[in-house]
Amino acid sequence: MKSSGAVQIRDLWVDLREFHLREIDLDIAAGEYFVVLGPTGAGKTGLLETIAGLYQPQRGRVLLDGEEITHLRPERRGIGFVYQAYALFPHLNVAENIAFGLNIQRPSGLGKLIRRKSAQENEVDIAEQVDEVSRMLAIDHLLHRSPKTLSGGEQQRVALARALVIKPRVLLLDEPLSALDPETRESLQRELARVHRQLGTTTLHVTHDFEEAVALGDRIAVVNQGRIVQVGTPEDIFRRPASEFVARFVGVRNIFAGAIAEETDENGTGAKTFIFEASKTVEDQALKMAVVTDLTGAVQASIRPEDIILSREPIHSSARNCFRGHVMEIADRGTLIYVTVNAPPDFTCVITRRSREEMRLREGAAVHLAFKASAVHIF
Amino acid sequence: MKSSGAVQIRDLWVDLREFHLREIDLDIAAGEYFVVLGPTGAGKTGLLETIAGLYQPQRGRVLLDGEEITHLRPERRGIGFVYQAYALFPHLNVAENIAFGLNIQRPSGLGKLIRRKSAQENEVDIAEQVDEVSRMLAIDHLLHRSPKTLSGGEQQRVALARALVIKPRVLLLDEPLSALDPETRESLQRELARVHRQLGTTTLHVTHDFEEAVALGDRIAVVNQGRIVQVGTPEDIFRRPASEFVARFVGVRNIFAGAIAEETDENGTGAKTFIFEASKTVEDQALKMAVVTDLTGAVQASIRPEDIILSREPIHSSARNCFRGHVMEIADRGTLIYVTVNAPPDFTCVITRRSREEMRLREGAAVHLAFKASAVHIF
Amino acid sequence: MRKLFTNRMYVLFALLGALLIFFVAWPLLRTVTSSDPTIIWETLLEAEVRSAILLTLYSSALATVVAFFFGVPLAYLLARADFPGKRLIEGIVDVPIVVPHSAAGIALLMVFGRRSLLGRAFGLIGLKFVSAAPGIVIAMLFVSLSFLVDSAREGFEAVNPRLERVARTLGASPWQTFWRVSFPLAWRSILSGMILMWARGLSEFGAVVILAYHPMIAPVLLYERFESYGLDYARPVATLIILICLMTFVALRLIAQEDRA
Amino acid sequence: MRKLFTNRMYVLFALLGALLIFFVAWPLLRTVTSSDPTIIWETLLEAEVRSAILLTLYSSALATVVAFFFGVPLAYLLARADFPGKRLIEGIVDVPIVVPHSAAGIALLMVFGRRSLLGRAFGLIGLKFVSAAPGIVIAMLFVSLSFLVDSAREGFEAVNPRLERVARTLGASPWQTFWRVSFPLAWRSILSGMILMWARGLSEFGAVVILAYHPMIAPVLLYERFESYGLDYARPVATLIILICLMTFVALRLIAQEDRA
Repeated sequence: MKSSGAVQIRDLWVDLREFHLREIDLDIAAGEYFVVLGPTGAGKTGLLETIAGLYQPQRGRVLLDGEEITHLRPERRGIGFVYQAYALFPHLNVAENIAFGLNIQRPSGLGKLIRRKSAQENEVDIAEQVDEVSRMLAIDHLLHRSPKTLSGGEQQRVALARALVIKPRVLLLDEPLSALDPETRESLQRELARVHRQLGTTTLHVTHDFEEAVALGDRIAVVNQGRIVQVGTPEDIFRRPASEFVARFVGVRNIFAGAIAEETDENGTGAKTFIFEASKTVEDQALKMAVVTDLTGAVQASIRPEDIILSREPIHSSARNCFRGHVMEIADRGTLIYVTVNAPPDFTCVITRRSREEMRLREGAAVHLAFKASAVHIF
Repeated sequence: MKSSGAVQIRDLWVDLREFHLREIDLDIAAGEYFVVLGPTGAGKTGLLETIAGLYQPQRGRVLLDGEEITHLRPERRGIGFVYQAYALFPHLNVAENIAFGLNIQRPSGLGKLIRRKSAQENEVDIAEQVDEVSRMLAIDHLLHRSPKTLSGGEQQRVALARALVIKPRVLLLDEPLSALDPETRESLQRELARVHRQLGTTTLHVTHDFEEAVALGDRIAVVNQGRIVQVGTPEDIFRRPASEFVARFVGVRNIFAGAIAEETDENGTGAKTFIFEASKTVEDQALKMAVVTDLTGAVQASIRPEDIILSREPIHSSARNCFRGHVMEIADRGTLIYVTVNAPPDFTCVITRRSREEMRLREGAAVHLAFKASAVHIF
Repeated sequence: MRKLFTNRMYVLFALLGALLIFFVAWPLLRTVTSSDPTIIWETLLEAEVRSAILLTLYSSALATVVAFFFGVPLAYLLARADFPGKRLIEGIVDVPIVVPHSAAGIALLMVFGRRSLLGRAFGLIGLKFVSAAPGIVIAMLFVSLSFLVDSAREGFEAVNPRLERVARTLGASPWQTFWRVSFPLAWRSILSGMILMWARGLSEFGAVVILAYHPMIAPVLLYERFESYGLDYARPVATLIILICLMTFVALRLIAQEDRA
Repeated sequence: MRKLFTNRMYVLFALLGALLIFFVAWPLLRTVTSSDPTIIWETLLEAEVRSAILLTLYSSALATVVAFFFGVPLAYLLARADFPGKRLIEGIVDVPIVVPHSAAGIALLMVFGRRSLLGRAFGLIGLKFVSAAPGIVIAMLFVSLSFLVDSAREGFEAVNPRLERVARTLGASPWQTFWRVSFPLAWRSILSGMILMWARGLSEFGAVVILAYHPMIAPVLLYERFESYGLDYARPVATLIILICLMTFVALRLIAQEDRA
């Protein structure tokens, strides 16, 4: 049941009332799980629909295994599509929904009458394929139900089965988890990973949820306002966002403007220092931190909240950057607690509920911050 | 501008097509920020609408400052209402929306003609009040805009201003943050807390989001299927859920069935031990853990994931419960990472991305777990 | 969507649909274009034609006003309230659309006729229906009120009930809530229902011809001329009537269009 | 909601609305109940009445079938496609509702009459419209096709376009997508549009009376009897027609109701 194709997109431009895509270039390897991440309204659904052939691009080409399919009709592409809101056929039961693509490919009408026997064999064959895919997705007990009697998670499994049963070369998932409640989302997310491991179908998954992208994607492309702004592994995107937009979108809270200065320490080895722009007014006391970077000049620096160690006592550790400050705000998020510390620049750190209790942290308390030079991302 | 009333609800029953409320008893103090937490469809909106007088209960009473208002018409109650989807009047601009309640109370028609001068004064007065509340909510630059041109967060601020300007004795908020994107949600959540601090209006806030409830509520009532299942401070609910439903709803992952046994240690002091039900089959090796409780017999135990310390090395600490196990699954959620460890019972722990890297945690790795006896909640 | 178009099914559908459009548009265009403008002008100057047209416009407007007072409250109830027999009431509102208008005329004649109870009661205050303007109004009201009630009901249904509930919590009585929230928000639908009803009233023939042949409204005049003098004499009147109807119809469309925007 | 009811505004609205309902229901009830069942039975046995009723049912059914073939494709295009002039086409579809039916009859006579181009062309293949059954079908088609097209268009609009797109990605051609997805899902709306159109065709009088007075359809027969013999002779025919229309109407409602459930 292995079947997967490589997708290449070359300089794609699409203009439609609801969205615009600009200069899209993507290379998705056969068998890859590729996630397109971006805010709502960034044109992500439109990108998938263009790849499926439901929209024609103004410019550019779409290639599947090196073969141009830009102007091929959607029904000839062999691309599976799953929409956010399931889009099951309400007049068909679950089994008929799943078998839809197989029934279409079967000779119908006159052809059916002439080759009556082969048509019967065909039907048995279809039933077997429906059975197989529905067992894989654990929906074989629902086959005779009507879609509208199913829960959201079950409906999405049926939609997935319907797309998979035609053995698509590429599977397009348009925010497949967004309409589900958190618990179902988590279980279906695991299912998606398992199905991809099992079948190895090239998958293009679109989402606005960063955690989902990190959990599933081999690689991630971040899109904003119809353009791709960064492509990389989850680690790349998370650690080394290419722009402030990406940094904010993936949840980096500490973003500072400043400049890089080179210093030579007592041992004679050169080290780079980041000078906070905000501190420039206090000339003699320019606030700075040690960083690791190749960049120079005016840059931006970011530190992930969980990379900052927070303590009531001064910290003596290998961490190169230590600051002292006061707790400005404590934001309780249940399991996690976000603490804003004014050093003077405001750093946001994240601690667990337990740590908070152990430290007896209150607003106004004096605290120490520490983080490694390598934890600072310069861009 | 202080005005707040105490709300008492006595044995309230409401039966409607969409929801049912059963035996609701609540005491909300004047000036309290009270959160009603429960899953979608638990009848939370219906509870608010009943308090506002939009539905009549089948049974029971609603009291405001000790005075019965069960059968008072909604327009006489002085209760402000904010719906999840804003419900702004689309035919009025922002200023007119906010002034709606004030204009209603103004003499109209004939009364207006007779007392022309006082009506003019009245209008100036209304404009001042609208100004004041819109400055407080930072929407004074939007007063001449039409609601449909505003963002979700701005619309919700207008809805809040409209409810506050009539100086309600009680403010009812029906999932006021659920329709917003995460960033706006956070900022409006802070705003709600600030406004409550500033005005001290008794607030009844309904939500399905536990983090929101913890961040805002002085006290929380958890409802399920139309009944109140627990009332308490956020800490109570979080640490000492009264039932498995509450525990699961507030995100406790480690819930175990078992029984309490009393043991006497070498010093002669009695200690309570929890014996896991799952381990009963392995007679000689009954898995147990130290707990602090007054209960005996068959109970359930829960441990919050963040209360478990995870380590590659054996842990020597004051924590009374230590287990050894293997990593079964690592679920990456961006900032947080959930690790399932089989000890044999499956414990779920939460660690930060940084800890994971430092520990070089992989599936299958041997790890040690430790947690305090007091971290185990028995119910 | 535009590109989905370039398939053969759409071309076939467009051909079939075009035939139907042509079938509607051609007779109307043909009638309007084949009449000499000077003859139409002369026709318009005839006292009989003018008074028939004015009577038609006026009677239909009166029927619409009556329907507004009774129909808008009914529409609001149908949109908001839940009561036993609601389905039946909804059915009764729509019945006039399917009852043949000549049969409707007979039914009205039985109730409002000279010898009927109501006819005699109204006769005492000097109001007679048969062969009189009030009869025309009654007939128009009967056959066209469904349009106003249905349109107003859709308008009220489109108003989020939560807006009304919020208004109540802000201190508005049910009456204030209706006038300050529900009615203004449903107003466009009500207005377009009124125009549609008025246009439908203008075009009524079957019920009026039975209840009040005289005084003559325009459609009856047209029929009279056709019967007495033939097609060529009826044509200018037909052209005039079609033009008036098309104009009101365009106005209706423009209002509905603004509504969407 | 139920309790919101107990306010004075709702009581006032209910009173006003009840008057309107009464105005519609009473004449119909009165007509139906005041006729002696034996007379109605005798009327039904008259060959002239029977053939008029059958001709009415049959002609309207034929008009509906014609409108199905041309109108459903048109409705699909209006629901799915975006093209210049779409507003105009939508307007033309609805024009017959507002054109007075006697004027519509004149317009059709001008295009399909004996001396007209089309009339002569069809005459060559032995099809004549004036004073003939085809004329009745044409007249009914003209005045009632709007109902079918509008209802079918609403049906297609309610079908999520994503269902069609998914079908395409599953290998269905546009044609297969239409027959396996769009049409079955819109079928109830189409069916209820067909029944409404048929009922509306049954009730047509004005256009038919001009285009084809003979052979007589039921509403024309009713008018003829009223003109020639007076109310008492027309009443049994009116009762029969009203009963038939009410029955089809109830069927229509039941289908629409199932649709909602």
